Amino acid sequence: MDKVVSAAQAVSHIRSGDVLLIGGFLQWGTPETLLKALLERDVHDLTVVSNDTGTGETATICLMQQGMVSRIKSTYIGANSHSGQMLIEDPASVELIPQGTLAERIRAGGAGLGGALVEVGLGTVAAEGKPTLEIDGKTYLIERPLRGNVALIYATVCDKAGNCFMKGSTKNFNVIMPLSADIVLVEAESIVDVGELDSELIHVPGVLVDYVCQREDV
Amino acid sequence: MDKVVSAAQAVSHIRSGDVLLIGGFLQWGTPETLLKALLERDVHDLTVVSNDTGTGETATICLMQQGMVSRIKSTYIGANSHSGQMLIEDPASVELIPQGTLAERIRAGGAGLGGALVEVGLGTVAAEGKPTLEIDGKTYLIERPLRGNVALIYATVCDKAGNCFMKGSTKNFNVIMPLSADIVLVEAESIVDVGELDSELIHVPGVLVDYVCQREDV
Amino acid sequence: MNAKEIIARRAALEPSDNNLINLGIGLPTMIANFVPADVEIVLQSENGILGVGPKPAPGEGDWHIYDAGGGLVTVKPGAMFFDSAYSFSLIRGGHVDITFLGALQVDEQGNLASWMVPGRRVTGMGGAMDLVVGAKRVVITMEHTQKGTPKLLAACTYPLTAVGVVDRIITELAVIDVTPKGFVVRELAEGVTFKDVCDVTDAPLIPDDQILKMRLAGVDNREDDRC
Amino acid sequence: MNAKEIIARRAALEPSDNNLINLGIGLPTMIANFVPADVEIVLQSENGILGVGPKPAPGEGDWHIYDAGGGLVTVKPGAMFFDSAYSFSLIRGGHVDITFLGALQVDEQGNLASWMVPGRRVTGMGGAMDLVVGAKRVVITMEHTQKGTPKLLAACTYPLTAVGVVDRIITELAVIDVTPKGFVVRELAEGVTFKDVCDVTDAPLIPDDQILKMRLAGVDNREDDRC
Repeated sequence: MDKVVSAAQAVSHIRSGDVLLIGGFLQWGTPETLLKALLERDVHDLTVVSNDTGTGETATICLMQQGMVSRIKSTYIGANSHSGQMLIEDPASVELIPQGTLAERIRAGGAGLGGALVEVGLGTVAAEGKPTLEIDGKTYLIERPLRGNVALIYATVCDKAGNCFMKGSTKNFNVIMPLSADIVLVEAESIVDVGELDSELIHVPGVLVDYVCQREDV
Repeated sequence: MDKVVSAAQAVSHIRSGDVLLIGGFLQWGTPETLLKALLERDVHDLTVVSNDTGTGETATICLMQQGMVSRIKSTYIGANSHSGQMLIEDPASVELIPQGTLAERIRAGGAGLGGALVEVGLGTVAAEGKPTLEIDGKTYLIERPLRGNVALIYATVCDKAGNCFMKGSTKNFNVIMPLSADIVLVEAESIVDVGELDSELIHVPGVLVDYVCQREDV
Repeated sequence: MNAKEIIARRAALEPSDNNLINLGIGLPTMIANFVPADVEIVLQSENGILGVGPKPAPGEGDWHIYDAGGGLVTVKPGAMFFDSAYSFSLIRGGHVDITFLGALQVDEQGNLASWMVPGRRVTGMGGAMDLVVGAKRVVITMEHTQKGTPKLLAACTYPLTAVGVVDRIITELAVIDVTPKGFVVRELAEGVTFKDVCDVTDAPLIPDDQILKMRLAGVDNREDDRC
Repeated sequence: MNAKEIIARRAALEPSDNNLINLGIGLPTMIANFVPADVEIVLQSENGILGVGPKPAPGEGDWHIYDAGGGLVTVKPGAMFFDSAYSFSLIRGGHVDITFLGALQVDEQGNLASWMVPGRRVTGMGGAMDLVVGAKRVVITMEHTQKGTPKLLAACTYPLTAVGVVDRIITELAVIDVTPKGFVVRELAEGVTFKDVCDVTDAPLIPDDQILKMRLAGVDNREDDRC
């Protein structure tokens, strides 16, 4: 099954109002080609879920500058000035989440779990309004699962069936988000035939991936 | 830091009353050399946590036959006649757990989570006596974290610092248990120098591993 | 054709192209042999493989690569290996399209009893509870009776594997769906009447508006398919 | 030697052999340079590396390998890469022996404020809340005051990063532990008196029974180490 399409075809599955899970960490391992293709679409009211909404050099900020993004769920927005601006203008539009909790909420959403029980954030603003649970005398926050309509994922190598390898520290959220989105779009530096990728190096199985496109030079 | 010792030295860290996390799935990828060394120790009242307590051909059953094991936490014991016998003679000594729940409880124990929220087992004997939690109108079991005093782990290749590679389907519980035990013992088919194992093929980091021994032919 | 082969050939028509499938031990493992050539499926083995292939030739195979039954297997190109936590993330998370498994009893609420006969030796649920709760679709493949004793009931009497999870039951006699109204008979095997099925079922059966003749993979189904 | 180097050289004496260490952005990254040669530490970067090595030479490096600050790094032999869920399993699960990070305020209950100054631009907590709750030992490395304004307080006034997590504070003036009784001064930097530290601290300080002279990695500490 060949899942290879153009970046424009891949992002044609994104609709206004969608929650987008976007892989990457700061300026590295973000799906730049998919994001740039999305800039050409007439969609709005998107929610961006990502570690940091990228930096001034990555494309998520362009989506924001075009007014396509209404909400952010992220751990750190210090490198994206537009995210900071959104937080000032409309604090309710930005949810800041401890990094491990964001990872665990996304994992829970993809793994059929009812949520994650964490101590992280107790006694801080990150706990405000959240239910807690007492277990063996310890208090835990009940953190809700987080899923997306579409995941935008970077891969170093991807085969035509969607099996992905993420090199080095580009694994970050790129490896966990494909479990937690209805539609998964992958951009790969290198697209190979099925069987060329060593089974021991596959981080995301093709069964989770819907469309694959070639990453352009960035 | 060289962590290589003999199997006898490795298992010398096991004490009576310990909870042992034992990797493997049926007759494959179980730490046979460590278990056989443990047979020479004078310890008792052990709790065995493993997917299936092995088969008639693997060594966990020998621990049982020597009267060293008091309790079992497992998903399936149909291939180990002694486990079945324990269940008949003392039902309270055997806890049967759905396989995904066992994996998630062990993961929670190693990942600092308060437990796992699962729907699996609701309405069955697996839910008896367990607290539940309602989230968004759905009911979840609150499954407790599960940790061990010592983990006994199989690796295909391990370097002298304890970094492990598990080939093919030997990953099973071998990859997740090292996070969840105070002391981690690894037996490896092949022990190599640090740096010989490709960073992309390391499934368990050496920082989690205390002792490494050579696997004997089985 | 014996009962098991009829069941496996009918079940082989369930998957759609690119489906992720989990096959229980026993009869369900036969299904892979009959899936039509134009339907590509990916087989999961819950001990840690996506992309299970055929068994190796006798004396061959790599003992690091085996399935959840403990048998050595090969893998197809593009196969992936993973640990038990990831495996059950796939299973619980709804990523398995169909799980096929046998049963001791199924009732009209879709309750399933498949892991424990009271008074007999208990072996544990393994991954069955996770699979039937997590998979998008649960298809039970089993002989219609246990040596004449009905297995389709108004209410299960054995300890449950899960509550309200069964979508479809395929036996050598019929294809039966669990619906909000109860058991609905969709297809009947060659030469089997609706009354034949009722006689060996301990629950009300509802005939579908148009009961079809049971189709079988690899068998010519072109003749009139109404019963 | 400037304040930052004093702090980094003292902090470098904290790790034991084979410790897993996480270094926050800024001053803490300097610590790795001063760890004694006979102490082997493994550096974690929470974006997905165990075994971080030095920065690559300018113009070299592989952009697939970078740290949590976004800077390219090299890795040591035996390094491992992983995803964010595994990274924070290590962090929350108590597998990180020491996390070193800066702070805006620390109080005598061990409360930490490090991520948000009210009225100033908010950037988010990143992985800091997870690190200070999960690590076995939390060591704050910071200048003793913010341009003269005390940062060690009876009670933090800024929004907290976590409650009751700080074990030790290392400043250019002193090494101070958080104990059930409050702040205890363990070591004083060369030429610094207990009163000097009290003057720039907005909380009661308890002198240790035997205050030592602050030791510094890579500096001869053999002379009398009582203050």
